[in-house]
Amino acid sequence: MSVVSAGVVEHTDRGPLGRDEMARVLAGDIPRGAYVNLGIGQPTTVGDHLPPESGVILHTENGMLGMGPAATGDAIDPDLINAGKFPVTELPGASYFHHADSFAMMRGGHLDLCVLGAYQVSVSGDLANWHTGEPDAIPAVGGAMDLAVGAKQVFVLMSLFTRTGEPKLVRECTYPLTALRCVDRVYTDVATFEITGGDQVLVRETWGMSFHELRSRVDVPLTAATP
Amino acid sequence: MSVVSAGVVEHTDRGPLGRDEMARVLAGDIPRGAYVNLGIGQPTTVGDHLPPESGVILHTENGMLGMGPAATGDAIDPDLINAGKFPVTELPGASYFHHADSFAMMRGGHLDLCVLGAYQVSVSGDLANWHTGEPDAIPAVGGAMDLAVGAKQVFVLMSLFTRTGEPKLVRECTYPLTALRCVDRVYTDVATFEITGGDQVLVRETWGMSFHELRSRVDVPLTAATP
Amino acid sequence: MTRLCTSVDEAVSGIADGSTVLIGGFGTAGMPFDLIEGLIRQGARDLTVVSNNAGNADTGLAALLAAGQVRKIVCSFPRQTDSWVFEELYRNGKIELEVAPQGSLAERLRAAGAGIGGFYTRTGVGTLLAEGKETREIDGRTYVLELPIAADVALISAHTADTLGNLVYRKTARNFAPVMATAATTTVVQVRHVVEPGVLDPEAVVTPGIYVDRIVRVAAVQGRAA
Amino acid sequence: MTRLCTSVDEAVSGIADGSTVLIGGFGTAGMPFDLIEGLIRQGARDLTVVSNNAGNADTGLAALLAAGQVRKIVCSFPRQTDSWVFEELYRNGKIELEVAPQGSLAERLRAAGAGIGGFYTRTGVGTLLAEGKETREIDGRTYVLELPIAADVALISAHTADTLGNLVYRKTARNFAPVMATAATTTVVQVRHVVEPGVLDPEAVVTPGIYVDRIVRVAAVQGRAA
Repeated sequence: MSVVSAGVVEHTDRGPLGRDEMARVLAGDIPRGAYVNLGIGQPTTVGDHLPPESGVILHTENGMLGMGPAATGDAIDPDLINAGKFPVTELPGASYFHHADSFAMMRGGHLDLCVLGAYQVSVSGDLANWHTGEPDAIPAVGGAMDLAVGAKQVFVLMSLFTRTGEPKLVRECTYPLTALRCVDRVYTDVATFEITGGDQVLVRETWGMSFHELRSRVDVPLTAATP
Repeated sequence: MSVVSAGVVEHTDRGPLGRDEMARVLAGDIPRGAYVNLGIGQPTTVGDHLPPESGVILHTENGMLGMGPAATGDAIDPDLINAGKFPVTELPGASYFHHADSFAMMRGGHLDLCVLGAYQVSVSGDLANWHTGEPDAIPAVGGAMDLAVGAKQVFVLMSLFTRTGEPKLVRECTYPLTALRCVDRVYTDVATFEITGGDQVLVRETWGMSFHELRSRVDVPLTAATP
Repeated sequence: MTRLCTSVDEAVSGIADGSTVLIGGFGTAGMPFDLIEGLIRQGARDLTVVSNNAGNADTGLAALLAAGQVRKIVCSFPRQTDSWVFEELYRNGKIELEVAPQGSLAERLRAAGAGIGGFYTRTGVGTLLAEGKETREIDGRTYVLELPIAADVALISAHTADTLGNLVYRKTARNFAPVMATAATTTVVQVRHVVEPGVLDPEAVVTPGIYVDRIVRVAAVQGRAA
Repeated sequence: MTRLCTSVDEAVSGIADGSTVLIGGFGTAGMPFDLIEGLIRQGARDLTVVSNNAGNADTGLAALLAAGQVRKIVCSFPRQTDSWVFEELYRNGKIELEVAPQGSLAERLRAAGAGIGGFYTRTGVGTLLAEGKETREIDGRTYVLELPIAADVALISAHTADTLGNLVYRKTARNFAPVMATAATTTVVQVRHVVEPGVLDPEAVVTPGIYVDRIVRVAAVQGRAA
């Protein structure tokens, strides 16, 4: 099923990953027992692929460690929500704290990992994920900038191409930046990338596309991961 | 018993105040319900003159509001001490917090009042109370600088003269400073002073000394309080 | 000293036109709905409001915006699907917006409460939100200088207060309230329960009474955070 | 991830010569006596110790100083009547001393834990302790710039931990421990009790487990804080 070519694991016998599969691939790379913040939107779905035995402890920036799955039915409590404002649950060993303490935790480099969505990621790991830059867009940053500079590792979860086919992995971000040189890995529907800080991006795995095809569709120097 | 001269209440028919009386006079000027920090040493004794009905709530910088009187006998708990490291008690409505929160409270201007000892106080309210300036003295500041800049009002409690008769109310401090322009009132054994920020110090009351005698013994321009 | 008020109107009395008002809550969790309704009745205008969001649906902060009492809002995330009141005012040029990273917002409030004149943070470096702000290299990293946000009034919500003003919160409804309580000249709190001193565990008090000026007890409303 | 150690020696293992070590406690309240004894056995030398005081009598921090393992101490109040061990070392030029205002010490530790590159405080302005430090006018007031104190190791004491590392303290023994826990690469905690996750009230956890690397349970000693 998998073809190894130039060091990249290529899954060319199948199509690109669906949203749920992308989340599962990323979840599989989260170390056991890590403290993790999942950004709002698609990154939140990564939590569905983290079983209790992973020991992963979820942080939500609105003041909680030990967040559990989404709340349903009678378990819905308006005082217990995640950063996306959806009702969630509390796991044994949870703790609550106020916003300054919560962001001190983020900004102080204590989270092992955060997962964020993105409009664009650059070769050097610059992230653009908060503002389309359109003149009439209402700017809204939330905790994205704090997470991007604060977490020990930043994983981006996004489709590799826009609806109009433009790659979102770029030489230089054209959207307004969230933070400089902060992204470590990019998980997309067609490939997983590692940002090394050099002038090349490492490709670890592809889905429904060969390394060579990927190279032709992305205007960024790509290197194959050494197997 | 009291003679009013030039606006100052003069108690010349008796001697200077004892240490306990000084503490009582100061305690009488603490507003009902105030949040107060009493410095280590003599200022701590002010607490003995604050009955429960005063509603005064004591702060200790090692992390507590609602500190009660000294603990004795079985009530002594090594986990419950004041800033001078003596065992104390807890009153109903007390709360505990860590050192950064405790000093944020002090430095953020939330305490109504602190009472500090002093080596010297200047006309403009400069305070020197942490360091004798002697070359072989071990410097030790504790929370004095934080209290002096942070509390809404700073009351100093001290004898007016050193053992060798030098006045401790001075034009300019010669001891190393704790903070600039921070003292509001000075309670001594022979007089109570108000620092107004001008080039004169106001005398409110004297004990065992007339206003005129006081003037002759202190090298600082003194004005009588208007009655 | 903390005063226990007998009505919401008493609790919000005296808020002046032109005040800076901190409003607790993250979305609707911890939003002080009753105090905001009181502020609408009280009528102070030309307000600068600091709150994480810019109102949801038509109640709470959104209703205050709709009442035309707010000149400017400082927040981190005004673009929620149900922030239509804000969006219309903003698009019509009827409200000023200052966006701040959520962590800088929280830390700037803490700084005001803690006597910090300013602090250096890495958040925002190299972005639009650091434009015009001073930057500085410390230990080989670039930081941006952020200044405190002090306010005239904080309107917050807590779960239980004792009569000395000590507060405890409930779950993620705690959010901004404890830092806002420290950053305002007058802190007004709506609570679900009021108890005598000594009932709350001194180890578990989150906001000590020194930060609380007025308390008012409000009834629980179904499906709405206290 | 938090590791529950089976001995004090395991808990303090690997501390390198030349490390900066934060030691909790205010006087003896909250002082991690067992961990300090472990550090003496472990033998790391040339340490920089950050602690509010410079040791009391002949045990705890004083014993570590007497063992000659400390090159420099950063503290606010080294001059207690029973700080004779420190005093003798200091007078003989065998230890360096940096005195910091207690609030600046606490805030500098918090800054290290919170990713703050530096902050402006009014404490110390115009005094010996601000000499050589940058000052700045903000809003008409003078402030001094203070920098974070980050450390390799924190040795602290708490009352109860759960196995995820969540901590609660007891009364004024809390003092510096929560901020120190945030400021060190490795935080080691001695506790009186260890419980399963879910036993501690999530609203009352003071130090979340994310800040705690190693826990070791120690026996209560009469007349000595945990």
